[in-house]
Amino acid sequence: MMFAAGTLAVLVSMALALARALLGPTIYDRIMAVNSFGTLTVILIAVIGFLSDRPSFLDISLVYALINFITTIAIMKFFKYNRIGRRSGEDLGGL
Amino acid sequence: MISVHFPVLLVLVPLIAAPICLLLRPLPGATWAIATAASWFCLYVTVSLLFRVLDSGTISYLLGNWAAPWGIEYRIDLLNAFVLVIIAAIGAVVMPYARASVTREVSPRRIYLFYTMFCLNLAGLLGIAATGDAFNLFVFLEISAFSGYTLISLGRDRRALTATYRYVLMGTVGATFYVIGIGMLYMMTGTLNMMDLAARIPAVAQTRTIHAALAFLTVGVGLKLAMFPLHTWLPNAYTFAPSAVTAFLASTATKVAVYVLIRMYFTVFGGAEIFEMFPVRETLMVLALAGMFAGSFVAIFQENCKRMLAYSSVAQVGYMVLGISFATVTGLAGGMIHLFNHALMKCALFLVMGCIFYRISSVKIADMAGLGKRMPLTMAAFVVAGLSLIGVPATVGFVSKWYLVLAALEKGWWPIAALIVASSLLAVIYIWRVVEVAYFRPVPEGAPEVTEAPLSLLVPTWIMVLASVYFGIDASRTFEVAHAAATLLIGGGK
Amino acid sequence: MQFPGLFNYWIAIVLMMAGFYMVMAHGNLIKKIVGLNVFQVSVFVFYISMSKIKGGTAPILEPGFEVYSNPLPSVLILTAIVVGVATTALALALIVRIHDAYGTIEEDEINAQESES
Amino acid sequence: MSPQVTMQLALAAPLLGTVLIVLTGHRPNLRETVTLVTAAVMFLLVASLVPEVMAGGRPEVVFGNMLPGLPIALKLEPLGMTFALIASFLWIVTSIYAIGYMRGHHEQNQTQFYAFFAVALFSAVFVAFSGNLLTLFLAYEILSVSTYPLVTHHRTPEAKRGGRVYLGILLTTSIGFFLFAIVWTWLAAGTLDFTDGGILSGKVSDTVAGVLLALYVFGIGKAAVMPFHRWLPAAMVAPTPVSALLHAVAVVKAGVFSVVKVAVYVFGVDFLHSLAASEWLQYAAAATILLASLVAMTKDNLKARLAYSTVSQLSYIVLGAMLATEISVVGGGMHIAMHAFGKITLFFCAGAILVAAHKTEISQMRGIGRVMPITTFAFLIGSLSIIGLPPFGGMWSKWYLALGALDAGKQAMVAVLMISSLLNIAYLLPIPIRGFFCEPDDNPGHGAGVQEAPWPCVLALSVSAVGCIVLFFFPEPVYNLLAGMFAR
Amino acid sequence: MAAAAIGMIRLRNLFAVVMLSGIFSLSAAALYVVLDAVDVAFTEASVGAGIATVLMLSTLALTTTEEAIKDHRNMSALVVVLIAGAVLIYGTLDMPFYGDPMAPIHLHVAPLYLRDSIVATGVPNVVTSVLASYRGYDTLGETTVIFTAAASVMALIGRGRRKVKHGVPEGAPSHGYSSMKPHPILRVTAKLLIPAILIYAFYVQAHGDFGPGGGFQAGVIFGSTFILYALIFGVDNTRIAIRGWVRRTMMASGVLIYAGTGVAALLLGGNFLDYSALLHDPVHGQHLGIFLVELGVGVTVSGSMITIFLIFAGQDR
Amino acid sequence: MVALIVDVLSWALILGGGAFCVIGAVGMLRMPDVFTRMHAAGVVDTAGLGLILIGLMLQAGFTLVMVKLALILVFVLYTSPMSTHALAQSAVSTGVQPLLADGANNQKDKEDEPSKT
Repeated sequence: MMFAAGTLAVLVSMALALARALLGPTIYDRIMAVNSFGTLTVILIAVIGFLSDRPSFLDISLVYALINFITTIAIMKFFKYNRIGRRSGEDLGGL
Repeated sequence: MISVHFPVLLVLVPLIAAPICLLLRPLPGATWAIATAASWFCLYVTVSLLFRVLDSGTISYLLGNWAAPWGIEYRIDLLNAFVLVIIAAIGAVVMPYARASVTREVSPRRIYLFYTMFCLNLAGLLGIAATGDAFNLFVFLEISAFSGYTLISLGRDRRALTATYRYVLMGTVGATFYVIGIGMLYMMTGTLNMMDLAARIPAVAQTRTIHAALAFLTVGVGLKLAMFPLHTWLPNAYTFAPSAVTAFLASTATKVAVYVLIRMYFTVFGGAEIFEMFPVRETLMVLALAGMFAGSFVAIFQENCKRMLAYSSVAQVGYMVLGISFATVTGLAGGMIHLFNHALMKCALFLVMGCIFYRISSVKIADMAGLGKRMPLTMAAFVVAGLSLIGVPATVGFVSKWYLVLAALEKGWWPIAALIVASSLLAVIYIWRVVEVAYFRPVPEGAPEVTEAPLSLLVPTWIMVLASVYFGIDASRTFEVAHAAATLLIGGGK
Repeated sequence: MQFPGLFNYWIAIVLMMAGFYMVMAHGNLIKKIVGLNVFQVSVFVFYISMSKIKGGTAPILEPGFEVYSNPLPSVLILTAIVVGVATTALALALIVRIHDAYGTIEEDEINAQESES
Repeated sequence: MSPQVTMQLALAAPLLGTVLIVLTGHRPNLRETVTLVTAAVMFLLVASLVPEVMAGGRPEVVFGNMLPGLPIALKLEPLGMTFALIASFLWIVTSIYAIGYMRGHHEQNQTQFYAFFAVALFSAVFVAFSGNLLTLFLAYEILSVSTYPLVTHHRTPEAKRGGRVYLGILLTTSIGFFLFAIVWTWLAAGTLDFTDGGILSGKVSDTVAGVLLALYVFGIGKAAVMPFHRWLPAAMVAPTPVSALLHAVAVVKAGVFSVVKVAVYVFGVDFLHSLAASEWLQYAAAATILLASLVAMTKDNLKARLAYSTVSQLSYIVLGAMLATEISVVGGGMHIAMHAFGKITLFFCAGAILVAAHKTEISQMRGIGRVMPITTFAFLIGSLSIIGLPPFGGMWSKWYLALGALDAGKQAMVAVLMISSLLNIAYLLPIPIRGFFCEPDDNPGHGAGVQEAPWPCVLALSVSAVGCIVLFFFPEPVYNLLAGMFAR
Repeated sequence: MAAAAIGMIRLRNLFAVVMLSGIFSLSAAALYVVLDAVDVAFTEASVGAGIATVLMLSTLALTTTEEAIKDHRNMSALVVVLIAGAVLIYGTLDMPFYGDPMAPIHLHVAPLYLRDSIVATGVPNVVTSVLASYRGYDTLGETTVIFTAAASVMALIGRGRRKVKHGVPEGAPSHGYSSMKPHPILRVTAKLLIPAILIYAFYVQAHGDFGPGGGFQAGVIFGSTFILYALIFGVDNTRIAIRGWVRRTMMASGVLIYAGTGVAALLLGGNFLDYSALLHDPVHGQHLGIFLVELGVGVTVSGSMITIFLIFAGQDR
Repeated sequence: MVALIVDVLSWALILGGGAFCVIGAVGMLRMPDVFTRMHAAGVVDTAGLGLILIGLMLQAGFTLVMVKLALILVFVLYTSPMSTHALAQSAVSTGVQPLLADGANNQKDKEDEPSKT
């Protein structure tokens, strides 16, 4: 029951995050939304695992968290250094 | 003892050869040797399998020793044995050719990758043909497709890239359609094994799901086999790929897709009944005829010889599909014979293109002026193979035409027979354009001195040419196999 | 989370078609690949949907559970996902090459360049 | 030697000759000796088969199956015997002529010329010997393809155009119609063997048989029934020996030979006679005879005129076959022989005039008879033979054809033959007459240096001209041979 | 998911599209969990959301992020899509309902897996046992596909290809995926994290028999460790840490281990991939076989992932 | 008794976490600019995720599951600030200005094209 409530809450949040990702307006909003979405998915899967009595599925959550992190780092690097292909040669300073 | 495992070895050997080739990066020569050895081994294995199947009927090999519907089964009947021999034979002939040709057309740093990919492609194609499991087929379809993409993209012209890209898109969509179709079949039957599917489909044959599955399988495989109007990836891909690749792919990849179509229709869906139930026959026939004419017509107007041959392939695929659409023993046998025959002659023609490219670095028809004098053996090979494409007797092209016309007449559809004949005449026009340029146009001023292609290219080319003449004069053997296989399939594939 | 009847399949189909549309209609090469991804993932969803049994659980045998969903589609889709990512990698590599060679990744611009040459 | 072995040897000889010709290509004298020897050997081999056939023998050779149930087979019968005999004999004559012509005219690629010539002869005799329709078709197509390089020998744009038309029409008709008909026949009759009395009788409805007959007659494009005759004038771009042997003898005769053969051994005379379609095809043949003659009159180029004359004459033979009586078929068969000698003489002369006087147009040939009397005289003999006047061989075949027409109750066809003869006179005789009786032009460009053509040319055309006369006096062997078709 | 998909169609900014495709993939994975396909969810999470997104980003970095504006004349595409969709919907009409335990797929073939696999192989995760043993041959194919893809990427954009035309001029400073030197927090964190992730990868590899996971997922995680390393410490350092020949050997040897296991079974008298022949006790043999092939998958996948990423990331030099 | 307390506690935690998630998400949607939205996103990452995971941990008891949950928690708590930091920094460095009180900034004009600066 409470897992269901938790699931519901997370789903609502995911919908909102998705809305932000779609609305933008800047790239950073989208990145942030994706990041949050990932986190929420982590929670969701964890909760669902409990919901269906198979908590051993947590591995998936763990991988999500990891991958989400890597993705975010990659996005950051992408924006930091390769904004539009390689045409921008200027150094934007340390991250 | 080891021969018990031939069905799997023929896929496994090139599959294992591929990573070894990758590891032997510093020794391109060794990678060539391994790939060649693997392809020759496959030829030996497939031929011995064919004879065994002829002797003692269908061979079943259980991978992992799991019983058929649960594990994956390799099932070699006459049809696959026939197709396997074609693939392996083409592979074995192209490999020795590849050495010189590839050195010239592929960047030296990628040669080891070329052979890796070649082995994978061979393994993939053989795997498609050998397997008795619908999903396993998909996996190997993708192996062959991936390596095929890469092989094509190794061409030096930048258009090879866009051609490959288009091929990737269409090929993947085709494969995905195939997966959807298989999914629907699985959903209704609970099995993926082809024989098991064949046994279980009749019970649910009237459901709409099965109809949709059939549609998706047809479109998916149609994309792979470049059935008109799904052929748009093919011309550029064949034009800009390295010559050895074009020769190999043109004579095997689409053929294997045709095989899959035959297998799906006649084994899985149980043969002739589906042709009565849906407008399958009409659709296939119209598409096949349209492909035959459209392909040939477009071929006539090409300036690039390889491209011309590629369009001709589209047309020739039409013949095979037409043969299938008759759904009679003769028609199917005709389609299968054409599958074999077209493999021989197209391989020969593309090998000739490779020889020409080797010397003059171009395959534009205009650049081939005067080649009849300067590369007499090469051009003679072109003429003979071209005559075969036209369907002159004593060549393989004649034999296939004979059976297709016969099949059409057997059904009493003489207008279709007339169309078959008419479309084959278009081949006269496009082949002869090249011949006239090569023999009648004088060598242009200031053209570089050109001599005959080296023996390592000529010998494989002429092997294919002579094979296409030999099997044109003595067609009984191919016919017997094809006919027996067709009888087997029409009879329900038991 | 239990949809009635065939609803689940229809969702998958709508998604498939969205992806397919992206492949067909868009001129940007990367977007085509994204579309292809969507298309494939939807097919996977379609497969996985059919494996589910009401009241079943994941096919990892454990005491205390009786009904398990069908493991076979999972197996197939695992393979298919791998194929999918391989396609993506290959296609993206191609796009990089195409961009090098043509300076654009728009289909019509490439076609224009090709017809010139 | 058994006849079977002889047949195979006769076929092997020109192929072996081809190889030798290619190998000796750098030494012209040796090469031409090889050609002559090959031709002679082949003729002797073929000739040695005559007694066997006269005695009613039908030697057969079966090679492996090309398609299951369809072997490549040889079978010798009177019609084929006649054709093979003529073709191989005239090859000797033409070879002699060719040596003079090619050297005199300084042609290029002579090795290639002789080599393909031998291949063409091989296929012509292969056609003659063929034992079933499939083999016939095979040989027929080899003949088409192997003569293409000969037609386009000059490699000029005109040669290319001519070659295009030549191969285009021959392949289109043969694959489009002929093959189609063969497959249909195979389906209906279950066999393609040439059998006395035909194989189709009773197997197909009259309508289908009619369609098939039309497919055969028009499909065998080499028979040049209008409207598929265009290739023959187009082929005149070839060097004259090619025109002479191939387009007066081997190729076109292979065509009409095939038509006769189909008529006799596939349909059977009786069945054919009962078909309404044969009557329509008689009209087609008659129309070709007359139209081609009329066209011939308008041509100023000598070879073109001869080509249209050939078109016209070929339809005599088709007509003979379509009349479908024994006597008309024999007449047709004889016309193969008679026309061969007549027309080859005319072509030899045309070539000789070209070599010696460099003239191709009839209007330039005034007074040519004064400087080239032998040639012009031979031309006269050939013309008269074609027209069908005694004492020349051409008379007999027309005679039998007319008899056959009467036999079939087709008086109209007799009239056609008569009118055609008149037209022949109109377009052939003016040439020698002009040559003998008109004053030469006062064109300074020629006249002075002109003399007879090189001696091999003259020899050859004399031999063939004499042949025309000999055949008038001794037609019995040919007649007896051909009558053997219906002996059983 | 539908929203994400439609958003992807509408948006022209490719970067946003890629982001959305990541979201799409994530939600698909969540859905898989709901639908009891945990192994699939695992894979989708690591591949669809992770690797594919990173690769797409790399490509964007190398090309452009904006889609050109053009008038849409896509009616034909729409028609084709609608036809295909209609056929699909038509096909669904006779399908068994979602979740129906009496559907054919639950009655044929699959029950046997659920019943027998534990006895025959001793592996409780049926997906793993089917994957590695019953349909082990498919998985060999799958491994080969990944191998092929990596080799293809090597062939296409591996080092040694021609110099690019549209890049920075020679000698200009390149800032691509060079190291993140100025950023100590990341570096320290990464140094702590990476060993942990590696251990976790081994756990996933070994634990695949009992829970979700297995060679493929482990391979991806292993590979992503190096991707993380490359992101933070620079591609060049990574190339030093794991050299080209090591990567190639990994790619190749995985396939060879897999095929070799099969061949070993074949030499020991069984059929190809018949692990029961490996040891005297068939169940142990199966277990060993499954372990070995999973190892093979893991090795190839990690090698391939690293190779692909490094090639993409190393493009701009 | 203890079990009941643990249950109740974990309920509260999970519900609370769910509430934080929603709050954070609403915040993400409603806040005016990137930086403030980031602030809201932080709520999801820390409070939402943390509370829910702790709640789950209480449910799981001292098992491997709990260890994994703890790992996830540590991991996210570790990485989330990092990525937020990185995000903010790159946003600033590429020229996105925080929305100031006087509203002088015209954020809306820069949709999706910050990179063109």
